[in-house]
Amino acid sequence: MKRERKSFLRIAITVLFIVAGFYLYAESAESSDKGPAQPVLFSHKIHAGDNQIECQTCHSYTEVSPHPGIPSVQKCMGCHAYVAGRDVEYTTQGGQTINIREEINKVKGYWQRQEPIPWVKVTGMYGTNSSGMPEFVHFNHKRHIKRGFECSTCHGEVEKMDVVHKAKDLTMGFCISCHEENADNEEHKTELKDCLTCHY
Amino acid sequence: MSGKENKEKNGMKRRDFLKVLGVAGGTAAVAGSCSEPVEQIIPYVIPPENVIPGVPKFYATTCRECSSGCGLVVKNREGRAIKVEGNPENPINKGKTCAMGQASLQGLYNPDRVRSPLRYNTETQRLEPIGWDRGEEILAEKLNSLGSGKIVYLSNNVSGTYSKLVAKFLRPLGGKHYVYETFSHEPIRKANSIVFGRDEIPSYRIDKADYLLSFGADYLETWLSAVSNSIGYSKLRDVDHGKTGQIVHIEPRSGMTASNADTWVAAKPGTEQYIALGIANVMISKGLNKVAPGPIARMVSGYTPEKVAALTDVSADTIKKIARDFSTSKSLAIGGGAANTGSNATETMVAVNILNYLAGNIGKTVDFSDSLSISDASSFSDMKELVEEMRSGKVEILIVHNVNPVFTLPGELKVAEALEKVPFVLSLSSFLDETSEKAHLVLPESTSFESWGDYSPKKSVTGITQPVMRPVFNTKSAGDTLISVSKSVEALKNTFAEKKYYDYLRSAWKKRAAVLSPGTSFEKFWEALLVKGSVTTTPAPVNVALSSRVSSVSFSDPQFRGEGDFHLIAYPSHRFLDGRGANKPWLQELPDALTTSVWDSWLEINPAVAAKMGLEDGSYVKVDTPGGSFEVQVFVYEGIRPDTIAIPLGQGHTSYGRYAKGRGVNPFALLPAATDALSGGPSLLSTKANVSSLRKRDLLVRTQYTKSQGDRHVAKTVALDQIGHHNGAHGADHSEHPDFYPEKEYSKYRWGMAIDLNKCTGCGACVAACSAENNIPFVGKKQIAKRREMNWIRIERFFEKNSDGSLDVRFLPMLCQQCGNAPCEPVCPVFATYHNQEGLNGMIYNRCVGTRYCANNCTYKVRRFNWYTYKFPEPLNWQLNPDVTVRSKGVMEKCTFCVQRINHGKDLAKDKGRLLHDREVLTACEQACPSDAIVFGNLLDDKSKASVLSEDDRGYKVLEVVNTKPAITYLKKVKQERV
Amino acid sequence: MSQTQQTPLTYARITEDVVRMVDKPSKKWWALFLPTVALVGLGVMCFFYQVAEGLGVAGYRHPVFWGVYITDFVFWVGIAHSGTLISAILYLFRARFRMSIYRIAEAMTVFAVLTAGLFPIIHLGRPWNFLWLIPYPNSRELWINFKSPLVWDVFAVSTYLTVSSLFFVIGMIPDIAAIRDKVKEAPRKIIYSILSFGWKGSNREWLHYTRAYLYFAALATPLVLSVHSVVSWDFAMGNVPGWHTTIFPPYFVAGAIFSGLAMVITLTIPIRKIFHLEDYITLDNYDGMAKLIILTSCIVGYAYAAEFFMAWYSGSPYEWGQFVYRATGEYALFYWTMVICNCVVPISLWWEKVRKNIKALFVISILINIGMWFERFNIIVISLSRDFEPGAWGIYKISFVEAGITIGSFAWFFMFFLLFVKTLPAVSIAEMKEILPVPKKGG
Amino acid sequence: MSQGVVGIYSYQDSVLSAVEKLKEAGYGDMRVFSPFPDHEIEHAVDAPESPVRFFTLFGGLLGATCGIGFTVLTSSAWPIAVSAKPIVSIIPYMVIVFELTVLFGALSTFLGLIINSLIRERTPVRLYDERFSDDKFGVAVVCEKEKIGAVEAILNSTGAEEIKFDEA
Repeated sequence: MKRERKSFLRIAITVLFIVAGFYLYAESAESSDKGPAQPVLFSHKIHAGDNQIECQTCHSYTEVSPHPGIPSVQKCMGCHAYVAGRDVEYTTQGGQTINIREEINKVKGYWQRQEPIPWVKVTGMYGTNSSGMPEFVHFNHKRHIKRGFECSTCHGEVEKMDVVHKAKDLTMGFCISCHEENADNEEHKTELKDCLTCHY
Repeated sequence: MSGKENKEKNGMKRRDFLKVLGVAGGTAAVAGSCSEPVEQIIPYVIPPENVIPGVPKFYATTCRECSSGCGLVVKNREGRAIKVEGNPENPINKGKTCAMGQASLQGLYNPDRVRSPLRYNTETQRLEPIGWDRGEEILAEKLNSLGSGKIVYLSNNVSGTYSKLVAKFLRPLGGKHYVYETFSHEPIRKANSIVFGRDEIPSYRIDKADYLLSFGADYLETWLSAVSNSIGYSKLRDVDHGKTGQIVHIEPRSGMTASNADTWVAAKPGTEQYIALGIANVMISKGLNKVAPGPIARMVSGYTPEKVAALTDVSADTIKKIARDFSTSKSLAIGGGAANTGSNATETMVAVNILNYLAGNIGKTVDFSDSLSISDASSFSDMKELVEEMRSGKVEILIVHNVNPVFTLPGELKVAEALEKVPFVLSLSSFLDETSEKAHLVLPESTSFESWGDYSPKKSVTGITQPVMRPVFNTKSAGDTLISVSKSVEALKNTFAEKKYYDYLRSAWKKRAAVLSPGTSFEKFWEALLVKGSVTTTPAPVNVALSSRVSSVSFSDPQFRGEGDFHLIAYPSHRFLDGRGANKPWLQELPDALTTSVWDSWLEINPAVAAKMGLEDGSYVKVDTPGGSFEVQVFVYEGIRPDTIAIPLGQGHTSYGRYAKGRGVNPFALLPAATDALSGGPSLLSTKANVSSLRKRDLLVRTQYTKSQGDRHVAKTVALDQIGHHNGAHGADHSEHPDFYPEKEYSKYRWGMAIDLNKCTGCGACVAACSAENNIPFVGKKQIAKRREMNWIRIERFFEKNSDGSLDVRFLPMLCQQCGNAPCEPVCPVFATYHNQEGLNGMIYNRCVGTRYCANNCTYKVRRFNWYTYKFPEPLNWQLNPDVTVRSKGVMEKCTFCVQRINHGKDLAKDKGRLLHDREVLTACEQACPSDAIVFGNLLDDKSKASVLSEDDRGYKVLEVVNTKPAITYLKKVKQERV
Repeated sequence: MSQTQQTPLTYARITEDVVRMVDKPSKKWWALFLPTVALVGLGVMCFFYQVAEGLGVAGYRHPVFWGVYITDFVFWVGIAHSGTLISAILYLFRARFRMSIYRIAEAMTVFAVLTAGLFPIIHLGRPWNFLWLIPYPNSRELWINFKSPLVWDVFAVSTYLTVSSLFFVIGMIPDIAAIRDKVKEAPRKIIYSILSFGWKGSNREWLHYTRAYLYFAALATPLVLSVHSVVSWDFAMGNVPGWHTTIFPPYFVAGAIFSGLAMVITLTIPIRKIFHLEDYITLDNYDGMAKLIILTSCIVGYAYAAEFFMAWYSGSPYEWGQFVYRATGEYALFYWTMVICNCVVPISLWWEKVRKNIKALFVISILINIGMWFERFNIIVISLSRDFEPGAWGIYKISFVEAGITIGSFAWFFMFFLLFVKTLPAVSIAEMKEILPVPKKGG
Repeated sequence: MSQGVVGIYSYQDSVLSAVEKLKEAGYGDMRVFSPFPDHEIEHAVDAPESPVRFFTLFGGLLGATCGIGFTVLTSSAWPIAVSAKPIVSIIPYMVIVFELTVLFGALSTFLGLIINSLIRERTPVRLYDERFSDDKFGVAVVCEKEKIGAVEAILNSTGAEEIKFDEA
C-alpha cells in the first residue's frame, strides 16, 4: 500500500508541473507584445487609440468587400509625408523601446524604394504567431460590418495594442457561438449555421 | 529543404509575382485545403484605381481564339484574370462561349509561353533569351538592310485596325501581308462569287430557319462561328406547341454536328453535290421552287433522284422528301466542313447555293449584307505560292504572327524546308510552336488579354480587345513592337506619328467615332465602347441576283489520291480547331464529344470493317496514304461509312509546349497539297488510305467506355407528336413513390436546374467553364486511363438505334443532381455532405475525411475524389478562383451549383435588402452553354425560367426509380419523323 | 475422448503441456516470426507511401471507390466472428468440442478485429483525421452523423474489439494463474502474476467467474450477430445494385462464421502438429467444426442463389444487370472462384473420411478462405463497377500498394498470433480440466 | 486472534466430504480451491448468488440510456439535415443504442468480476498453494486460534494430504 501511495504522489507532482508549465507559458505570452514582430513597429495604440483614427480610414474596404484591405504604402505616406513623428523613445506595452521617427523613416524607406511592406499576418486560426484564415473559410467583412458589428467583436481592443495580436480565438467555435446568439429566429439560425455559408 | 528556407522562398516568390502584377492585398487563394498557411500580406505600394481587393472587376474584350470574334467579359480579381465569360451585349455570341473560349485563359497563363524575346544562337543552335532593346535592334537592322528579296507578313485573321497598321508598316518596305486561316472556307466564297457574283461569306442565319440542311458543315464545331451557330441551333430546337425545327445532315461521317441532326444521311464521300442537285431537280420538276430557276433548270435537269441515288448511296425517296420539306419551310442549306473539301468542293457549294436560291432563302436566311471578315483571308493556293517563293529564296524576311504553317499546311508542301531557305524569320507569336521554333528571332507578343486591339468578325460588328491585366511575362503587343521598331528603320521613320499601338488604335477610332456617333465626345464614346466591348452597325441591305457565271459550272466526280480502300477524312476538332488549342490542358482533358477520348488521336472506323479486320476499340492500326503512314488507335464507330475512315486534326505536335507535344498524330503532315480545283482551297478529303492491323491493343483512353445505355433509359427521347400525351412511357415517369419520410420544405430558395436534351449538342463548353470556375485540376492521360478525371460535369454520350436501325446519338450533361433525397448524405459519417435549407447538397471539403461512401452511393456517379494533390504549374495557378477552395488529396468534391456565385449574388442582393431575382445568378455551365440547354434557378419561384421548364411536358428525372428527387429536370430529346 | 496416446490426459499433464508451450521460443519460432515482422514492415511502408502520395497509389478509380481495403476489412471482421461463435455461442450451447480450440479461436477474434480495425483507417482519404469519426466534445458542437452506417461500424467494431478482448482476458485469468504458479524466473513470474489479477481459484472466485463468463457469453452472442449485420449494412444501406438487399445481415453472418471456422482450422492444424496437441485438439473437434462448415456453406450457397433469384424476380434491370455481369463480365473468374471455393469444395465434407483427414481439411479450409475473400471482393467491387449510371461504369485493378498492405495485414495477424502462442495459454487449462473425469477416491 | 488452515487434497470426493463435515461442525465460512470450476463443490459450499449479474444489468441499462441520450442530444445540438430524413431518426439510432448497451454491459460485468472476485475476495496469501492451479484441491478455513485443532482434525479425517497453517 505504501508503495502505491508514493507512486501516486509522483504522478500527481508531474501532472502539476506540466499544468503549471502550460499556465506559465501562457502567462508569459500574455504580458509581452505577443503579436508577431512586424517589419515596422506600427502601433495601433498610437493611431487608433491615442489619435482616435477610425479603423476604416486605413482598412477602407470593410464595407464594400469581403476583404478589409491593408493600407497601401501610399496611404501611409498620405499622412507621414507631413507627420514626421517625434524623435523620442517609445516603450511598448511589452517593453520594447523604439524611436518613433526611426520607425516612420522605415516606412518612408519603403516608399522611396517603391516596395510594399511585408506585414506579417496576425489574424489567423491557428495560434497567434502565424497564418491567415485557412482558405476553405470564406469570411465576409462587408456582411458583418453592415450588420453593425464592431471590429472589436472579433479583433479585440486593437486600439489598446502596440503590437497587434490575435485577441479572440478565431476558431469555428467562436464563429458558431456568435452566429447562434445573433440569429433572429430558428430559420435564420439554420441559415447562419449552414456550412455552405462559409465553406465552399 | 528546411522549413524556414521553404517559407522564405515561397514568400519571395509570392512577392515577386505580386510586383509583376502591381497589386496585392486580400488573400488570394492558391493553397490547398490543408496546405501550409500564407505567411505574409503584401499591400499595394500605390493602389490601382478602382480596384477593391475581394471585389471582382469585369472587363469587356474580344475572344481571339478563332476567327469568330466573340465578345467576352473577363473577370479580374486583384489584378488577375480568373474567368472568361461571354459578353451578353455582343451580337455574335450573346453572352455565350465555346470550350476554346473558356480555355483561353490557359493560353494566357500557359507555363510554356515565350517569356522574353529570344534569338537563335548559331553556336549553341538554340533560341536564347535577349532583351527587348536588343531584339528590336536586330529586327531594325534586318529591315534597314533589306535587299531585293520580299518581306512577308504572315498572320492569322487580324481584321480591324491592326491589319491597317500592318499594311502601313509593309507599304514602304514593299512587303505583302498574307492572312492565313487554316480553314478559310474558300469554296464558299468562290461559289458565292460564281453564283451570286459576291466573293464573300454571308451570315447564315440558322436562328431564322426551321429547316436546316447541312452538307457536311460542322456548324456546331468549327464551321464559321460555332457559338453563333449554336445559338441559332438552340432557337431552331425550341419546341413550341408541338412544333420544332428539323435538321438534316449529309456527310459520310456522323460527327458531333451530324449527331445532333434529326437525320444523318451518309452519302458517298465527295458526292454531296449530286444530292443537292437532285434536290434542286425535284424542286424544279415538282414546281416547289419559289424563285424562277433560269439557267439552273438546265443545269440540274440531268440529276433525277434515281440517277443521284445511284451516284451517292442515298435513296431517291430521301431526296424527294428532303426536297419537299426544304421548299415548304423556312429553310437554309449550308455546306462546308472537312468532308466538303474535296476536289469538287466549290461545285458542291454552288449546288448548295442553288438550293438556297431556289428556295428563296437569299436575303432571308442567307444574309449577304453582313458578310464575315474571314472572307478577306488569303486562299490556300496563295499560301502554296508563298511557300514556293520561300523555297526559291525570294522571301528575305518572313514575319510570322500567331500562325503555325509548319503544322497546319499539308506535309507535301514541306513548309519546314522552305522556311529554312528564308534568311530571316521573325516570330511574333506567344508560343514556340513548330513554326516559331524555327525563327531566328522571337519577339513574343502579349496575348489578346494583355494588349489593346480591335477585331471585326463581320461587317456589322467590331469588338475591342483591351488588356484585362498586366502582361504575365516580359512580352509586348505586336503593334507596339512594330511601331517601336519603325522608329529605327530608315524607310519607316515617319510612318507612325504615335508612340504606342494604343495611341494608334485610338486615333483610328477617333475617325470611326466621328461617323458612328457624331454628337458625343470621343472620350465618352471610347469609354462606352470599352464598357460594352463592341460597336454594332446596321449594314445596308444588298441586292443579290443570280450571276450568269453559274451556268459555266460543270459538276465533276471527286478526285482521290492513292489506291487505298478507304477515304480518309481529316476533320478539325471542336476542341483544338487546327491544333492551336492543343497546348491547353483543359481542352486536352475535355472529352471529345463522340469518342470521349482525351489527350490523344484516334481513327474512327466502321464496326463492320473493324469486325472483318479483327479490330476493337484501342487496337493499333497502320494507316498508309500516298503522303506517308501513321500508327494510331482505333475507335469503332457506327457513325461512319464502311468505305471511310476519319481522324481528328489538332494533335501530333512536335513542340508547342508540354501539354501539346508528342500526343497523337498530325494528319496534316500526310495530306497532299491538293486543292479544290475552282477555289484553290485545301483539300482535306483527297486521300485514299489503307488500314492494316498492327495486332496490338491498348486502352484508348476515354472518359466513357460504355457506348449504349442499354436498358437504363438515362437519356430519354419523346416523339414530337407524343409531347403532352401523358400516356405510355411518359406517364410512368411521374408515378408517385411512397415515401417513408415527409417531403422536405424550403422557405426562400430551392435551387434547381432544367437541362434541355433537345438543345444540348455535347460541345463541352460547360465542362471547360466549370473547370475554370471551380478550380478543377487536370490530371493527365495516365490518370484518366484510371478513370480519375476530375470534371464535375460530364457529357454522357450514348449511341442508340432509331426505330429504323439508324444511329441515334444522345448527349446528356451529368452533374450533381442536388437530390432532395440524396443517397450520398446519410452515409457520410461526419456530415461533410448534407442538405441545406436552399436545397443544395453541400460538400464541405475541410470536413471530409475521405470514406468515399458518398461516391459509392451516388446514383449518378458525379462525385470526384482527389486521389492526389493535383498541381497547377506556375503560372496556371494564377487563374485559380479565390472564391473556391482548392482541394487537396483525400477529399471528395463535386458540383454545388456554383455555390460561390449564389453566395456572392445573395450578398449583393442583401445589400439591396431583397432576395435574389431570377437570372441574377447563373452557374458557370449555364453561362457558357452556347445552345442554352442549361437553365438554373429557384424552383420555389413559379415564374423562374427553371421552374417553368421543370414543369415542361418533356421533363423527367434521370433514374427516377431510385427516388432521389433530383433538383435537375431533364427535358427529353424530341424525335421527329425521319427522312 | 476417443484419442489414444502414450499417456492419458491428467490435470498435471495439461498444465505441464500448456506451460511447455509458453517456454522459450525455439529457432523454428523465430524463423517464422522474423519474416512475419518483415512483411508487417512492408505493409507499413506501403501505407506511409500511400499517405504521402495520396490514395492514387491504390487501385481505386471512378466509380469503384471501395476496393481491396474494404474487402480486407470485411474479411477480417468475418474471420473474427467464428472466435466469438466458438467461445460464446457454443458455450451457451454447451458444445464440448469447443473446449480445446476456443482459446485459439478467441485469440484469432481479437487479432482479426485488431487487423480489421486498421483497414477503415488505411482506406480513408485523410487517415490523420480518422478521429473525426469518433464523437468527442468540441467547441463547435458539431458531432457525427449517427445515421451513417459507417458510424454504426465505428461503434460496432470498437465495441466488438473491447468486448472480445475482455472476454479473451477473462477466459485466460485462471490459466495464467496456473502458468504463474509453474514458472520460476522473475520477470515472467511477475508478468503472469499481474495478468492473473491475483487469481487463486477459490470457490467464490469460481462462482463470480462462471457467472461473469455466462453474462459475457450472453452479451457477446447478440453482439457478434450485430457486428456483422452492421458491416453488411455498410453495403445494404447503400443503394448500389448488388448491395441494397435485405438478405445481407444473415448472409454476412453465416459467411463470417463460415470463413472464421475455416480460419480456425487453418490455424489449429499447424499448431496442433508443432506443439503436439493431438490429445487436446482431436479429430472429433475437427469433425464438429467441419459439420458447422457444411451448414454455413449451405447457407452461403443459398444466399448466392437467392440473390440471383431475387435479382431476376424483382424485374429490376439494375439488379439483374449486376448479377448477370458478376457471372459473365470481366470479373467472372473471381465470381466462379468464389462459387467453387465456397459452395462446391465444402461438399466434400459430407464424407466423414474427409472431415477427419487433417491434410484434406487444411487444403479445404484455405480454399474457403480464398473463396470468402473473393466473396467480399465481388460484392464490393463488382457491384460498384456497374451500378445505375451506364456512363460511369469502369473496372478496378488492384495496385501493388494494396497488395502490399493486404499481405502486411496477414503478417500483422500472424505476428500477433505467433506472439500469442508463445506467451499465453493457447489451450484453456481450466476448461480442459473441466472435461476430464473428476478424480474421485471412491472411483 | 484468528488463524487460517488449509488442507490439500487430490480427490474431489474427499473435498466434498471435508466441506460437509466442516459445515456440520459449524465452520461454514470456508474457501475451497480447485483448478477448475466444479459444480459439485459449488453446490456443497452453499455460497450466496454472485452479484455480478447486477453489474451486467446496470451496465446494460446505463449503456442504453447513454445511447439514446447521446444520439438524440447530439443531433439536436446542431440540426443538420441529411437526405429527407428527420433530424432525430430513432431507427438508425437503435444500432448505436444496442452497441452501447453491450459495450457498457460488458465493461461493467468485467468490473463486477474484478471487484467481486479479485478485490473483495481476499484470502490470506499463505493459505494458497501453487498446486491448486495445477492438480490439487484445497479446503481453507479461517477461525479462532483455539479452534484450529478441530478443523485440522476434520481435514485430516477426510484425507487431506498436507495441512498448512497461516500465522497472520
